[in-house]
Amino acid sequence: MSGVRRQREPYTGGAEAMAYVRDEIVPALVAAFGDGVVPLETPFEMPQVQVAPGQLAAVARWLKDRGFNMLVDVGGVDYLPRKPRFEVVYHLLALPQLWRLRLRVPVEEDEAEVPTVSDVWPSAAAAEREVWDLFGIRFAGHPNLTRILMPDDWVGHPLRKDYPLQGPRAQLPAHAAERNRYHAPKLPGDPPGTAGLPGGAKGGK
Amino acid sequence: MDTVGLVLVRSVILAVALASLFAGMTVIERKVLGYFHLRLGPTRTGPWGLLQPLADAIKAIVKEDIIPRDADRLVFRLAPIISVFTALAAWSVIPVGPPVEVGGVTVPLAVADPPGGVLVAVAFTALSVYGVTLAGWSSQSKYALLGSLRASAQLISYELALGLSLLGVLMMAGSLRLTEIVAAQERLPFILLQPLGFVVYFIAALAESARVPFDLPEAETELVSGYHTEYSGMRFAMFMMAEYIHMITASTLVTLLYLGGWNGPAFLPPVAWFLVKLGFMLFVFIWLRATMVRLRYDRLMDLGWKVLLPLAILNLVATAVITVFVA
Amino acid sequence: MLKALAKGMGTTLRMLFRRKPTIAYPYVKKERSARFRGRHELRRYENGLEMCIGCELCQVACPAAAITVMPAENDPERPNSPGERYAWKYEIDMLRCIFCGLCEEACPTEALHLTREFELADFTRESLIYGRDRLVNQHTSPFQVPRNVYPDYRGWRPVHEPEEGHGEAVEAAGEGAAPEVPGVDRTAGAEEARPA
Amino acid sequence: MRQVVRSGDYDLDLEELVIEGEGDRMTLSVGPHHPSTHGVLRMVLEIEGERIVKATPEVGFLHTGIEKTAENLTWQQAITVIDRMDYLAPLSNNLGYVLAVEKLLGLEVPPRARILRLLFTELQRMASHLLWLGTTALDIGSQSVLMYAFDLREGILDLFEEASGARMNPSYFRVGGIAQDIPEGFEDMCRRFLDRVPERIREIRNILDENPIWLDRLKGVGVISAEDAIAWGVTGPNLRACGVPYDVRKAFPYAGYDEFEFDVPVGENGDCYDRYVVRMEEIMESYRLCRQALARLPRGPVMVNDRKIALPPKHEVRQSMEALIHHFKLVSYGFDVPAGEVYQALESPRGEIGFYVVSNGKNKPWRVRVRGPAFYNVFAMPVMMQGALLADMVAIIATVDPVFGEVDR
Amino acid sequence: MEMTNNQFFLTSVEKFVRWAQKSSIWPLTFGLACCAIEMMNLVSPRYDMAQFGAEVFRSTPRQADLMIVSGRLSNKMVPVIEQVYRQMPEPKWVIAMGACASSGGIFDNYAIVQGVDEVLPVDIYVPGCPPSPDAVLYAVLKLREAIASGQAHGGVMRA
Repeated sequence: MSGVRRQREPYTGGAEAMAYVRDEIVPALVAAFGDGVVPLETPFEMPQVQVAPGQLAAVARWLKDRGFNMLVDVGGVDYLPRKPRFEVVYHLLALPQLWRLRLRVPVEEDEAEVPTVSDVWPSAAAAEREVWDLFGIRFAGHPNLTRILMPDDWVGHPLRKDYPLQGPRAQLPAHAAERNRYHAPKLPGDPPGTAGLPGGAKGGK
Repeated sequence: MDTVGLVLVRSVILAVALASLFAGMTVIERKVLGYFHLRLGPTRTGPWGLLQPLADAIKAIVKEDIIPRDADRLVFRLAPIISVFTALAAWSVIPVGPPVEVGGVTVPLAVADPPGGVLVAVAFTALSVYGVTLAGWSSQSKYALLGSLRASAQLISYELALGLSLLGVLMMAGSLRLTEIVAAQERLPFILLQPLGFVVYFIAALAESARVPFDLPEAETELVSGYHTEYSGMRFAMFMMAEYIHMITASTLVTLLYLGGWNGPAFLPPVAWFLVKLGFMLFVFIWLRATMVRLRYDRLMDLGWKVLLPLAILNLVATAVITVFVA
Repeated sequence: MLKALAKGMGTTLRMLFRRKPTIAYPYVKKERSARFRGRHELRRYENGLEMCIGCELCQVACPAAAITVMPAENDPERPNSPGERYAWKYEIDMLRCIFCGLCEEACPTEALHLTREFELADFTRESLIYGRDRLVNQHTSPFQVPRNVYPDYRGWRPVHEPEEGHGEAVEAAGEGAAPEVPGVDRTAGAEEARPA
Repeated sequence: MRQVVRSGDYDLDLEELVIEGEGDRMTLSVGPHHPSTHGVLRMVLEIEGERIVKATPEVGFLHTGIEKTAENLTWQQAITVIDRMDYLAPLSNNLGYVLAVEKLLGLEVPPRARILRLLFTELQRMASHLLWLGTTALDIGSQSVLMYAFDLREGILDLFEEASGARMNPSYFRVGGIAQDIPEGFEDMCRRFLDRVPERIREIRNILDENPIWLDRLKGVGVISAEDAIAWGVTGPNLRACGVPYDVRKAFPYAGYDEFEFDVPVGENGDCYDRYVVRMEEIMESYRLCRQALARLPRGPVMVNDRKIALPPKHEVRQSMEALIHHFKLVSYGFDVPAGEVYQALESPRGEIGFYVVSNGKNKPWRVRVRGPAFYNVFAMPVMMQGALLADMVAIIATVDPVFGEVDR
Repeated sequence: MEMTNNQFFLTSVEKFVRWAQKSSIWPLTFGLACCAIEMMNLVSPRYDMAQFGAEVFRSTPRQADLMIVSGRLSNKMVPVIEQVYRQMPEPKWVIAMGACASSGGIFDNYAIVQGVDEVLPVDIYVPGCPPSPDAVLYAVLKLREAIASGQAHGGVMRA
């Protein structure tokens, strides 16, 4: 054993830290940015605020300076048919302090664009590419906003709610269904008195 | 008297014996390595899986032979032949036992036993680098190219240490003829007189035959398969054959030069002693493969030039001094 | 450094002589756990009636949509199952199936059961769509449902206490593989299993 | 220098690639089918000789659409796809997802279920780290360690098979508890397995720990500083190897981890060797946790006593009309989950895995966003690869331990 | 696999060659997802495919005989797998291991190819998610028999 190893005291006390964020940091954030930032109710301990897209870059800097040094995640949500349709959700973490904060940035469908935060937290670069790939939300100022998970020549953004689950295959004619017999509807000549639903369809939900 | 006919007969016997030894070696390695790995290795092909190499060989022969579009076709075909030829040729001077009397004729147990036997063997081993280099270069694939570059650099840098550590033995034996070197170890094997030289020689030989932990030229996880990435079927099998014969050659040379060859207590015939020692060396090779991890390329070079070479020179000087003053 | 090397070499050398855990596969097969989720089967009651009543719950529960059930009315003279309906057509696409066991949980009569059979590979996709002919347990099947498949389903009793009361259902399931005895009336257990 | 090299076998480009170099720079595309990329990572490297000048990871070759598929399944069914995301630690995924849904539902699982979940998650962590150890050793050249690690891991898979019926992807945890209680004799089996662990781990460490070549390959290679690691979102053993003692189990305790005693191994240098030692120590911490969990496993139910969530037991379905109706409703429709959104973080073997689950009050999740730790770890790899050698790339990819099912989802 | 109709006259050489081919199936390390882990288990001490001379996992397609497609095949991976398959020399065989490779499995969605046989000729399908290593061994054995009886010709299964 090469004596460099030691069991250091781990960080503990996340719950109190989140209460601190709720009671101290969020009010300070709201005070600093006015109506650009709206605190939302926090049903499950993690504090969350709604940030206007125009303010996001400034809010990100402000939070980074206050100690939120890790951007845990960037994800999109499609709230079709709500308006504004999309939401980009940022989860932040401050490491020694164990603060957590969620930023929710509503995005309109027509101008689906949010400023990038990859210059504040480098980890955002890849995650923002993923949001662009799957939701079609652009990130202004991103150094390399290209598709990341889907092939480069893919059409459409799969995680949008109006994108069919089967993708382009959903429009394919019946020969595909022929091969995947278990997805084919019931055939004529099936016995009378059957009350079953077409195979595979989770009807009635 | 040695006649041309006898030499030819011995050559054929040697070629056949080596080919079967290579085949046997593959299955033995797979089985022994398997046992090291807590598993059994080939068991189903023939009794105890002994026919496995036969199946592998036949399969390789009937396999489609692919030559990449951009490859240099002539060189691409030539490279495995060079490899196998040099590997086999090294054996032309290696004796496996003392000369025997057959029908009144004294027959050496080698194809030839020239006065410069050691040099010939070492030279042919070193020549194998051409096969490897040409294979990587002609494949026109980046992985193969990197693999062959590594191989040639590795072989060249370890050749020096190998040769220098060998000189100690040659000085003590006072001969370049392998039978005489063995004869000089009748009382004490050179491993006891030349421990440092043995260690250097053994590591260098390991590196020369590109075995773990020196298997960089074909480091699977980095270079896919190294220099023979683009080779398939029989040509690939030829590279494997060359590699295994190199391993056998290296073990044989260690046996002959340091372990006393076929010398040993009389309850076993000389050839059996030779085979026992050879088998032990081969086992050590496999054992190392089961234990070691792969060196990094730059460390390999460091080890060759900065550690082994000075040690070999030190060994050489020390041997020279001792030989001069004691004798 | 030499000591470390020797330690490593010694460890591997010891491995050389350790007992090998290898299974000589086609001759010796690994003992599968009682809960192993392998090929499906549709079980029968002791009297030969199928336990499946064609309720299609398995089809709905399957996340991979691998199951197709088409029920039909039972002929009252020669019923196939104790219920009103039976599975006229029952297909499982073994290649779609992910062997998650949700169908087994969904089956209200415990007709569908995942056996311990895992050797299913075949040459065509079509041959791996299992129909009733291969799913309904034939009486020659050696499979016996082990008792601890449902030692306590869903924790309604403290575990590891002697079974009582509702053990009959498990018993009946366990004997589902028993030989078909034609002409025998439905047993009480089968009656009880009718859902409505 | 202008050199024409046919694109390597593993490039996507089928055309000839002309390399124009300043000096001897050439582009080497490693993967997506390459033995050391641990799946389907594609690393586009610019190398000078064997030195890496620039590394660009390219992911997405295993994009499975798990998030979208989960939106089309009921809450309970979605567990099966969540399983198949991080395929080295399906139970960690399971746990994160069910905890998130249980938060939305306001459910409290019975204590036996909670401790069993902890036990299985820790067994899963051991299995995942063992597989990581084996593949890393293989990448660096030791086949034997792969075999020894697999041999030990096999014992964990046996335990999974015994309890859930599947070796991998067991889908064992359910919203509200556990699919089935552990079978009789499982605890003894588990103890027998655990008895073997310290000895086997010690053997493996005998082979590796002081092996000069192993140290040489790992020490000082792939260094990332704590600041960089945090900035790039690195979590898990990779972050702890940099000296940051952040472990979600301690920081934001879930599933009852706060009742258990365990340490968080922390490295110092943030190099490959620290990542190796941290993981090896974590195996032993998981071992401790498993021992404790077994020792204090209470009796009782393993599923909540709520007929709107948990399937009724089979014998009741056969006897009671009410149970049958519940059964049909639960299987065919599932259950509604109150609208809201929740983020559940959890320490998977690779780091903080986060489930951001959005419900619109219906029987299917509206959105399941997964924060894959490996996704962020992969994109921090270029930082570690600055100036490394080609052979170091292998060590770096291996010790970062990406799992592409989780990166690409 | 029993020879149902003995219409083929097998010379002993052919038989010998087929015996060699079936006894020395070298797989390609082509791991995609969950199944890849179980595929690695094939060489692990317990299952030990080496018994059949098939533990020699080659990482270059040039030297492999058998591609075990282990895991889900995404649309983005299709060109890669096609190229790797083309690089394998004849005769070559493909095992579609697991639900995803065989039919898309649970992932009937935009990203996953619904069965690798849309891209490659598949010889044998192994159900399971993932199939346990012995289930794959069963497939390998079945494939061996098909090779020995001359039925398996790289994706075209002849009677």
